[in-house]
Amino acid sequence: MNPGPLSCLILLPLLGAVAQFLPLRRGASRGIAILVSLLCLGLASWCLFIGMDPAVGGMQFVERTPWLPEFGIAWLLGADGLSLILLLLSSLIFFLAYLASWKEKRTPRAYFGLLLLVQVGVHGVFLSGDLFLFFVFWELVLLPMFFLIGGWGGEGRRSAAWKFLLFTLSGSVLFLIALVILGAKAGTFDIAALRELVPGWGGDPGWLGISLPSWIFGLLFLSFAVKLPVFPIHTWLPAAHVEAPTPVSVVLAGVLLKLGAYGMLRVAFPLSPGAFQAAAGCLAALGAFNVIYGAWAAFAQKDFKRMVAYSSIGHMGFFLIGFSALSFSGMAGAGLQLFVHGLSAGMLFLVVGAIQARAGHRHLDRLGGLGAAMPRLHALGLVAIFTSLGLPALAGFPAEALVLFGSWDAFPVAVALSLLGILLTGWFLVGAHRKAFTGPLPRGIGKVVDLGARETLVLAIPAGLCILLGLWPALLLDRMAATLELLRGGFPPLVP
Amino acid sequence: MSALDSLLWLMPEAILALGACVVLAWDLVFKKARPWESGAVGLTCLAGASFFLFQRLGWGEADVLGMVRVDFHGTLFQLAVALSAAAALILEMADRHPPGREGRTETVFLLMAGVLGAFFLLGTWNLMMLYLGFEGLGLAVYALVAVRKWEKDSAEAGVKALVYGALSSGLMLYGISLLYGLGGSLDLREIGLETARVLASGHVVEVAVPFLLLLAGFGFKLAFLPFHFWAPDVYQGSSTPVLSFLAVASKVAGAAAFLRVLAGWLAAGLDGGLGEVLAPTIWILAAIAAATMLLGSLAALKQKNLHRLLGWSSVAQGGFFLIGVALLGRYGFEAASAYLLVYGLTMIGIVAAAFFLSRKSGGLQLRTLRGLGRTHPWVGVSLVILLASLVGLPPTAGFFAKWLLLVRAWEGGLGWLVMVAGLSTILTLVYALRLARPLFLESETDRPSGSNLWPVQALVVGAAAGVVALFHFTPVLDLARKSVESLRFF
Amino acid sequence: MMESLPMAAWVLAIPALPAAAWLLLVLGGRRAAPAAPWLATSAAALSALAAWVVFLERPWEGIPGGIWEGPWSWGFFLSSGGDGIAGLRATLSLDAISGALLPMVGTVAFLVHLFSVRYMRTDPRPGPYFAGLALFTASMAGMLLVENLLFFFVFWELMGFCSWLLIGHDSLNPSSPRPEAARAARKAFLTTRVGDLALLLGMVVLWKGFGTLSFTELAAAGGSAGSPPWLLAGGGLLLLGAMGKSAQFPLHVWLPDAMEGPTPVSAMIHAATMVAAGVILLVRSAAFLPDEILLAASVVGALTAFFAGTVALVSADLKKVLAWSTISQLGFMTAAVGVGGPGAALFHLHTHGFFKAGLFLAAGSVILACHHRQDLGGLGGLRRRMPMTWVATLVCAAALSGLPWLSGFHSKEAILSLALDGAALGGLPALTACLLFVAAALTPVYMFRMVFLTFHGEARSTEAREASEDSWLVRLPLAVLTVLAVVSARFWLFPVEEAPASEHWAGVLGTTLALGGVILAGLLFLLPVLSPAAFARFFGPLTGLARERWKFDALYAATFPPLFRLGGRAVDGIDSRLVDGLAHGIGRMAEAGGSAFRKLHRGRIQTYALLTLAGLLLLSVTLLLQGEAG
Amino acid sequence: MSLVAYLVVAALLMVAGLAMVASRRSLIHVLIGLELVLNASALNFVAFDRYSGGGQEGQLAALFVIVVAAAEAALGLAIVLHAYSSKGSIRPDDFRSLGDS
Repeated sequence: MNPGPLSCLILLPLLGAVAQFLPLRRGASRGIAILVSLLCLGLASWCLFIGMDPAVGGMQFVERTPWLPEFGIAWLLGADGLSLILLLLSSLIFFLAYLASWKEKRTPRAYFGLLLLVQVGVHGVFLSGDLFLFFVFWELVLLPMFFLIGGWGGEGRRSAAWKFLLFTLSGSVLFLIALVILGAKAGTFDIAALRELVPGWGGDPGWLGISLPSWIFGLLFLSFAVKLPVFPIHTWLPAAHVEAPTPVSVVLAGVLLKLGAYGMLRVAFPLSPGAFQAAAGCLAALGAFNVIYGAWAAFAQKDFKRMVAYSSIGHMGFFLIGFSALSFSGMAGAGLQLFVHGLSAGMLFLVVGAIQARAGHRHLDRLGGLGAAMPRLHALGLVAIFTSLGLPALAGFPAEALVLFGSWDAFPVAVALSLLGILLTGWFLVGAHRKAFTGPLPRGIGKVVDLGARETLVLAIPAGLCILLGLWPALLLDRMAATLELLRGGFPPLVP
Repeated sequence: MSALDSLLWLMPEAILALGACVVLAWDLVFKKARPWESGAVGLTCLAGASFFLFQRLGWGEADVLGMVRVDFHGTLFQLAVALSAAAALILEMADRHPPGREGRTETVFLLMAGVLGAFFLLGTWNLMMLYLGFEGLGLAVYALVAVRKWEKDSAEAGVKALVYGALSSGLMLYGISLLYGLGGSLDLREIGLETARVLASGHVVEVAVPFLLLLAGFGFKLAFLPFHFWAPDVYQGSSTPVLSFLAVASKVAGAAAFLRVLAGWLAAGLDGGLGEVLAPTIWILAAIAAATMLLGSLAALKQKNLHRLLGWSSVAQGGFFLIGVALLGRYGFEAASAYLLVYGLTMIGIVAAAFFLSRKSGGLQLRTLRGLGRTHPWVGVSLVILLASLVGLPPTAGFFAKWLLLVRAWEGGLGWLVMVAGLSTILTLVYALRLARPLFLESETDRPSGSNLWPVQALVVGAAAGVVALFHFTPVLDLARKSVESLRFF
Repeated sequence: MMESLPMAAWVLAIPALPAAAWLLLVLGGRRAAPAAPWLATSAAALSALAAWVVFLERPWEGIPGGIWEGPWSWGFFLSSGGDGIAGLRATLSLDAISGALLPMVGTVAFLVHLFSVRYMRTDPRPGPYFAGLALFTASMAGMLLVENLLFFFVFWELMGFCSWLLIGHDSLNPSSPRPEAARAARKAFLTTRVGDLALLLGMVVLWKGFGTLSFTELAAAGGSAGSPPWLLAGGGLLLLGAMGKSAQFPLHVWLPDAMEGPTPVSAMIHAATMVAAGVILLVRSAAFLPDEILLAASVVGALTAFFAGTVALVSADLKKVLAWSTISQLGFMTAAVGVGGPGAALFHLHTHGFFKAGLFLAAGSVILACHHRQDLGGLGGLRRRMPMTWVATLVCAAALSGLPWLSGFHSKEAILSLALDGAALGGLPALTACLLFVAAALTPVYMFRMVFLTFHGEARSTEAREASEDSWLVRLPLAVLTVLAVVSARFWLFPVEEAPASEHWAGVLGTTLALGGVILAGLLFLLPVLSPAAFARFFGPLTGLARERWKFDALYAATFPPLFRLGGRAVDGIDSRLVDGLAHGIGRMAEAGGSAFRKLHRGRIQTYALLTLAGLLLLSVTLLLQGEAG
Repeated sequence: MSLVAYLVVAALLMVAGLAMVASRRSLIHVLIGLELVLNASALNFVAFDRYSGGGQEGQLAALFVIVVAAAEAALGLAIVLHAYSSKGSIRPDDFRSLGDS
């Protein structure tokens, strides 16, 4: 087999992870991780901006090696606009996470090895053209993440790790059941082939009175909804995000949530568009509910990190609204939202991490005055906060605007309600800014040092991207457009 | 077939029988024999037997001396039993005995006798032969459990294994006698034909009662509900090497034999279009499978003793195997066989890792394992991989095996069983991680430094590498397919 | 296209230079701080220069449609193709409205920059301050230079961000941070954001209805649309957006609090940028807004003009008086659009920009001189010590009051005459006119009250006694703005609507009211003829109501934050108790099941045997029953 | 006598054996119960061989059963002896240190 760029994107972090078994000197672990992620970042950028043909919607750079032909399982990799954009995001986020873990002292080999394994899984999910392979990579994320949260987390890491594991695994089991059904019925796992095949099973009596495509959609959707996450199966998120160490929170929010969204876009919807359309109204309502619920829950938080964690739930609600409208604009907005939320949530976690590292805690009522003491953190934090609350000229706005415009036809009420969520998001984020950055420094906090060069770099890269994308969202949307059109597959936008 | 030919066909059995005698005699002959010597003899015999078994895999099929059947299925699982017994033997040799009791002769002999029993259990269509093999294996196991007189729980474990085992084998024997009455022969194939006739005439009870009695026997070996009661207690009370033999060799032998019996007995009926009549059988097996998976995993959740946890886990895994059995068809058996092979490999590794860890920590409580994964990363990481395989997480062979079973179950219309299996997978991961988590996420400083135990480490790492390598599932699937095909009745 | 390139460069320079200054300051960080004042100021100066060049060239004239478009067009969401909202393209475009307003914006912004150089000399964070000002300037210019509602909204929001940043500037002062500034900034941001989100939704509705967001196309399509419900909804939302930005009742609460920002920032917000955006939006959409919405605008505007005037009458703070006067004047503009005079509204915006900037900078000068003393009770007698400031305040206040020959007279007269014209219809338009005239009468009273209390009489504090004029950086902007307050009506080029019926009446009536107001203020506060206290008693509880801003702030403070906090606590409680509890409950159920099952395994071998036999019996019964059933 | 009679006797033997296993308070009695179970099967074999079988398979089987029963009894007694020496009791209920609490 001649590994193409996509295989390299998976093998590189895998090699990095295996290399952690070597007797390394202190510091070599992070060196390997950073090197690997830089290579991945370069490769992903090359694929996205130079290698791929943006006019083609389908899979490119395809690699196919048979694996278990009897069940139609193959090592099938491919990438299109959507997956490459998410790949760019994830390789960037991992790079930032490794940089942010520069000072990790507790068994760095294990730490970086596990993170690299997570990266393998994430890249694999984004690049799999075979559903079986998709699941394999999907599951690969589970255990390393459990150990990362449980091993390097904060006070409540134990229960947070369990919660993460149980929720995610329950989702995986549903996915597994869908795979079982497909294995029994389809004879192939090529997602493109399944897309032709599965909708044709509508006539099948199915099981318990529900048709097979609906079963598959329901199982897959639920399994992805856990990761997204969607109310009421979101409670793992605040726990995990809060307890995880900062770089891991960044990865969780920046990349892992995107796996669920990507699964919905790439698998759940194409395999059973009929069931999706039937459920679209509920999904949009769920999305709007998530937006408000997440924002409102965040509103009540005193712990800065917890607040950021809940805000993720709200942001992912926008994805759901835009996606279920099935209009080009809505889906483009949903896709962009994924990228943007990766940046903004990642940045917010980094900001909270920087605050915690200096103040020793992150309780908003006991913070203050950091803006004057740390102008760099303040400036970069502003970008994060205002991207997150959807200020135009930053990347959050084009995404949310596309969602709102694209979904109005189908779900006017959901769109109108979600505005309340935007208002609340603005409220609590500006309020958090006020509490943390303005006013006098509380007495408990001694001398604070502004961000060093490395920390600045970690925040400045996503901040720059937020501004760039806010002014020029076409940079990514151009790459995604053909893929989204193909995904929609000629489905007319939903109109009630 | 001449006697010489027969001997050639039965070379592995012969080697084992002879080897067992040699082991018994060794200490008598060589007065100053070292403790490890008998083990070495045993290992050599097992290696020789395995070699011939491996050869025999390619030899095709034969009925030897009218009683012994050589075919791919039997040979394959005999090989599996031999190898897993070898693993148990390695653990036994690595184990530390109290002064004055260094000799391993009894254990080695009993292991070999058990393997010999398993060979006959696996290689016959004759019910009496089957029963003899069953009892041979069983008696060896009872003795093995009780043989460490210096360990305080050995007597209780022995009593429980004996009473419970003898009870269920007695029930099975009663079932065999009824089958003899039904078919007028002890040859399963003939009984099968007669059974098909009986079933076709609508008499269900004549088949149902012996079926249930046979179920009791195999239920004991496989420890599925409601015949599982002995397993946690006996696992808890036995030494880790014996646990390895119980959980792998004995269990794999029983399971494979169960497949053979069901295939031989019921296939004729199934081929004759009696699926309708057998539907309740399928239903009952599926119900047992579901209950076993679910309750076994539930009971494993809060265990604190490593052996007992493994016992319950082994119970639950038996339930998964039963999914394939319950389908009563070629594809189901195929999946069950594949699962069995993967389970065997996984469990060898897990028990070896447990042995290693308990030796290092000097205890069998989960909490004594704290931090061992950090000091022994190879074993720790391997154990996590093996546990992932046990749970059925990719990228391990366990995932494929489980997935295949569930696919077959869905095809067989047992959708609800798929759901139950999914649920119990979640529980499985929970108890698996309760085992793995303290290895890495907690730390303990004071520990006696033990010997390096490298063969055990190699066993663990090798098994882990195996389950990862077999994620390329084709070889396992091929073996399983060939073995089920060799049962001829589908 | 080629020959318009130099013009395009001039046009582009207006927003691009301040934007570039912002970028340099942001990237430069602390190293750029010493250069920040002059960098931003020179960028603002060049931007203003470009604005004047463009103003004099008038490139939009002679082009069909009256819109000059830059040679670049820029696909925002998709660089090419795309249908629906994703296909939107941005262009640099200039029409009479933007052309008319740009010089005012540029000039005022430049003067504010200049003033800030002195005003913020001791501020420890000049970098962020001037970066904010530059971005503010750039956003305002950018907002005027796009003709698509969506991009308009982008700059609109950026201004909201800048005002938040600058109002809260003092809260980040490392040595003496003022938490009130942060609170005021948050209040400003959130209150305007309510309007902004309404505008966003309105945009979505209009997009659905018209299929376009270009102002020109909207105007063209709007004429024949009538007033279907969606247009009413969209228009109403749009009006709400404008009300938030332009601080119209009931979304006005943020503007007085915004006085927490440094005084030049107030000048910026009140004169040239932020609050102007709402009026500009209304003017630009007047062509397609249905009559009902316009009527609503006129009523809201008139009500605001009156109500803010009453509050200004009793404000005890120099800057607060100015803030309330701004709200009142913005009410005039909003009402002007409502009564069919978008041109008049713009005209007033234009003149108001100059004299309100002058007033604020003069107030800044006073505050600077009096070491941040700004309560009217502590000032007084500054006329002699600060003659320059006094003249500027006097002229600008006169202009604001609408005294003849000054710029404010012309623009206010245009609005009043239009209102009077409409009043003939009776009903709400008549009410509008009444309120506007009352508000016009209140204007001179509160303005000259402020002038007299600040500059005349005795100095009432040490700071006031020791005050003196500051450097040229303060005096130059004041001088320029004073001149402009007089003459700015002369260089207004956008057509102002004629109200033939009542043109003269309105002028006469307005002048009379203004003069009367000045005299009343003089009698009350300059000459001890009438007692202000007696006056206050005469109006009884109304005075108290006005002092408490008609209780709206209290009402909002008592409703929205507690309501939202309650909601937050409720959701949080549901999340941690119910939703999470459900998950935990499932876990506990599993554990309970496990332990119940484990209870069967207590170690008695004979119990095991019995249980096994019972199980076997159960199995046989089931199997036989199943068999029978089958 | 008919086959049924033998079968009934065997079944009774079987039930008696099971009852002993489940209820007797001594491990020796439990072992005897186990022997009864085996003997029930042996009786079945012989009876079936006599009434319906052709060759001597059933009788051979019965012989094998006797052998197995002997082996089982021997091993059983050995284990019981070991149990007695370690616990000092052969009451089945005294063996419950292994088990879930």
